[in-house]
Amino acid sequence: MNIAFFYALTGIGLFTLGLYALIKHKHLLRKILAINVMGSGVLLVLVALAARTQNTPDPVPHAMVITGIVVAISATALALALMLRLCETSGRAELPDEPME
Amino acid sequence: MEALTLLSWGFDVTLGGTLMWLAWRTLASEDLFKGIVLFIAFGLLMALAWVRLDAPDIALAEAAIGAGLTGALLLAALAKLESGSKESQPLQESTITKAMVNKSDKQILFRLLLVILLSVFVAGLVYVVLSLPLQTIGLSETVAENLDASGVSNPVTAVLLNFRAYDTLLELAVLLLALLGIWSLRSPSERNESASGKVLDMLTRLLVPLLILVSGYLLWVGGHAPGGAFQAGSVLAAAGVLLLLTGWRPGVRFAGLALRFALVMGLAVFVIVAVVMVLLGGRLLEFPLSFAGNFILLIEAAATLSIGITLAALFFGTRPKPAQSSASREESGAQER
Amino acid sequence: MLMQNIPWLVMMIVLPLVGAMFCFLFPQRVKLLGLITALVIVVSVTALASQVVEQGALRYAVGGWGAPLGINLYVDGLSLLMLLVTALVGLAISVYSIAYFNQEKSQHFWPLWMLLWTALNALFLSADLFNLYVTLELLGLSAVALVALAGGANALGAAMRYLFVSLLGSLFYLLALALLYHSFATVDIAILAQRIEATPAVWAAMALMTAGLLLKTALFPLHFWLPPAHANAPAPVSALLSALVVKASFYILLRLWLEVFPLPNAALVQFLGLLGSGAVLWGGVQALRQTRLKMLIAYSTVAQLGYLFIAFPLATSMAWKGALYLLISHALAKSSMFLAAGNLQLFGGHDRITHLDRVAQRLPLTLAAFALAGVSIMGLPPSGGFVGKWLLLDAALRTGQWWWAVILILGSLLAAAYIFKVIGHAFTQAEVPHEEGEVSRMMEWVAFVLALAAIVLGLIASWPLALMDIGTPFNSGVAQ
Amino acid sequence: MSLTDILTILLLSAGALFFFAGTVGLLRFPDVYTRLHALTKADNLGLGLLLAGLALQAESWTVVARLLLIWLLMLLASSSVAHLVVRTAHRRGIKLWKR
Repeated sequence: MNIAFFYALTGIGLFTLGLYALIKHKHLLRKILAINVMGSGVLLVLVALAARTQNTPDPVPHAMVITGIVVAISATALALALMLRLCETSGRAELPDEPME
Repeated sequence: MEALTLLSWGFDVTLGGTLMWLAWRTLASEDLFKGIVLFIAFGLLMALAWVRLDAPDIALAEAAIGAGLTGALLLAALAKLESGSKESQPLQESTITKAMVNKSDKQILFRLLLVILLSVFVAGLVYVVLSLPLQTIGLSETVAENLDASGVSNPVTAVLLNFRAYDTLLELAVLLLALLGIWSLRSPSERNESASGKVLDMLTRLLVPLLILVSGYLLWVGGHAPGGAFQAGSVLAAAGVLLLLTGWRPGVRFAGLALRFALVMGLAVFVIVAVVMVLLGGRLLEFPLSFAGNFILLIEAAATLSIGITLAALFFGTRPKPAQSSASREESGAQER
Repeated sequence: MLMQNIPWLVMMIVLPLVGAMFCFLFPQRVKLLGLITALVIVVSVTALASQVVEQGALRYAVGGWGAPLGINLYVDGLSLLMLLVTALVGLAISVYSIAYFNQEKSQHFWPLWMLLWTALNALFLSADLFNLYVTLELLGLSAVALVALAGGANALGAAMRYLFVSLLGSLFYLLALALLYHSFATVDIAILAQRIEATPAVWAAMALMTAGLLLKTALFPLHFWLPPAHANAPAPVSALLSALVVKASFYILLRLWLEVFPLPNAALVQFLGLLGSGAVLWGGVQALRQTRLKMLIAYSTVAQLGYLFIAFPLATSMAWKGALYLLISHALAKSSMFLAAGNLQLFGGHDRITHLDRVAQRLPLTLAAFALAGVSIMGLPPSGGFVGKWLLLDAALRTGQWWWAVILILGSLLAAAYIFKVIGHAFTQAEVPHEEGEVSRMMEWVAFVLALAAIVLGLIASWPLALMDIGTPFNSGVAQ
Repeated sequence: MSLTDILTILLLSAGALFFFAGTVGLLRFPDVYTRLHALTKADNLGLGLLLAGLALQAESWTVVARLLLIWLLMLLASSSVAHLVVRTAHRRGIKLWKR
């Protein structure tokens, strides 16, 4: 149970926390925060387990995570712009209530 | 040294615990502004966690992009949200949740079920992660063997810009795509900043040249130490955000094709270099051994500029208003449907 | 000669990317640039097809590094057919969009559409799990931006929900990828297929990845986001989403289940078949209840996706080919249907089914296209849909799982019901009280040609079926 | 444990003490103005001590120069940010705390 596994478990904890908040909250900005926390959690799992190699940690997950961070901010920026536009047109910062199933 | 491992364990446990606690507070805080500020703190602590996991490149990227720029985007969005809702109707988000204080028992049941489901999910994941082998070699040896053929000595930059350069190419497309998506949502409108005081102007005048210098340094150092295009680009974006906050706007000439060209340049240089390699008989994105370092630096330089401008444009939110002269030409071309 | 030594694999990705950049740089001439790019892509797909038919499956190491370190591109019969259908539908949608969008909307539509095309081509060619993650993100974000292009409150709401679903699916996919990478130190599909064994990490990764991809493919219980997104998007975008975007995540799931996760697991496979049949029945019933034409077609997509998952419990190579055939003919027929619906909505100003008869008489070609596409969706004999369903039926009876055959037939009946509900309005006479929006002949002909292609697909069945065998993607699958 | 190590430990702990004082100030003081006062004062000084302690361990003079640059930047940034926060608070009409 060395440092790699500890941070991997923290990552799983963050992922689940974010998932719970994503489902629970109705306000869009909170959902976007939840998605970001989940993203950080997954990336933490990816890099934490890379620390199990002996001397230098495995650089491939590090490159993947940098790509992941840039993808995360692109998605967040688009989500925020979409949310603002939705607020202007529908006046509410929440998803329109569930359409007829 | 028993004391040292105890100390380092203490540090890890507090850092991990604080990360979880901060994330929970961020997501559960009743006031949105507090949530966002806590989220920025969470981003900075994540950067600390990356340093602890021997990943300085990611720590740089996380601090600059994850905490800094994402925080700026969130705060700007919150400001627009509140100013928007004040005019239409005072949508006080917190009052709505208080009004639902007597939640129906269906909702409590739903929450309980969700918690149980998630705890089973966590238990499964924890068991799975702990079942992974304690020691692995991963790809670090294969990367080390091919490192000198990659033209750079920093393994992460080697993976990012040579071994898996194709991923980075697509990722630059994702960044450009986000900006295109945002620009398609809204017609260009003049965003008027509140009058920035002399102190902010002075701070910007001092910091922006320094930020540009640091960005160039990060770009150059990326070859042999933690740094690289994305970290340098995000520092450049910070300078852009600061400038935008003081009410600076790109000049008339620069708002049209020149801006679009600067945004696309990172991706364009990447594709041109890749295709030139194919025409010279090699494979896509295969750099010749002797020039690999120079090609990577060329691509990184163009990418840094494009990433910096794209991230600043993401913060700005809409297309800059093209000057009247060019706008009338564009509008005249449009045949209204 | 020249045609052969150009790596058409690479051109498939570079061309749409360069097209997107040009469309973004020169908004005044965006329609011309977009059309040129579409044509050039179709030419390069045919060149790639001839190359693959001649040399068999191709593996291409990007950057020259080879599998564990670098990224491999791989094209075999399965991905070639997906590329061909993407090119065909893409060309039709490009031609349709020239007449559909005004100049201001076109400046946004074309760069996004070209980036989406890049994502599709890159996804069908990639043989690397993390590369698939990046293409999935590129695909999801561009699809969301295109849905939001319609601008109305419900379009933006649908786009927002679609974005959250897409991001959630990608995060599950990434978590599964982390588990797989840290178990076998590679993300390349071919190497993973050799090293895979049934450790708990692999089971968890399989479950997570399947869940993430099912969310993005909108299979029955997770389909809630698809109807509003596909119905409220502009017509060419909804055609795009139903025909191609939803199929891309199904393609990844198929690729993974055939090569990476071939562990014999009857329970999970039966469960997928169950979900598929649920989708077929629920989608059909919901489509019948819809009052808006585009919602009806969107629920029809939910139903048709169910058929594809019925191939999992059958799992013979004939069943897989039937599912792929169904997928291709659905892509052609459904895109034609959405384009026809777009014409009707543009002409009549609304898409309420009850008032369709006023519009139907004025646009005979569009309604003919809708009817022809309906023939393929129902699976009547001459169409490609029939060939796909026939192969599935044959596999179901041959493996003795007759209950899937019952589901297939029930689904076809439901499909017939909701198609005739719409076509019925062509025969009732009604005057035209409102002034008509003008619908250009080109738009009607594009819808008609696509529907015709879906029918012709049924007549030339031998050629695509032969194409599917290149690189034998199917018999290494979960064949019991 | 050479002299520089002892000095470093002393400086680091002093720095930590100032950070602690700043945090206590943040929690204890009644309004935004006094809190900012506590934070900018204590944290800047704390950081200065911290960096001095680290400078002793630095291998080359360029590292010391970089540490100094970090401190100057921190001073510049925290003071102007404090000014901006106070200006906005004042504009929003938050009154000064009176006993």
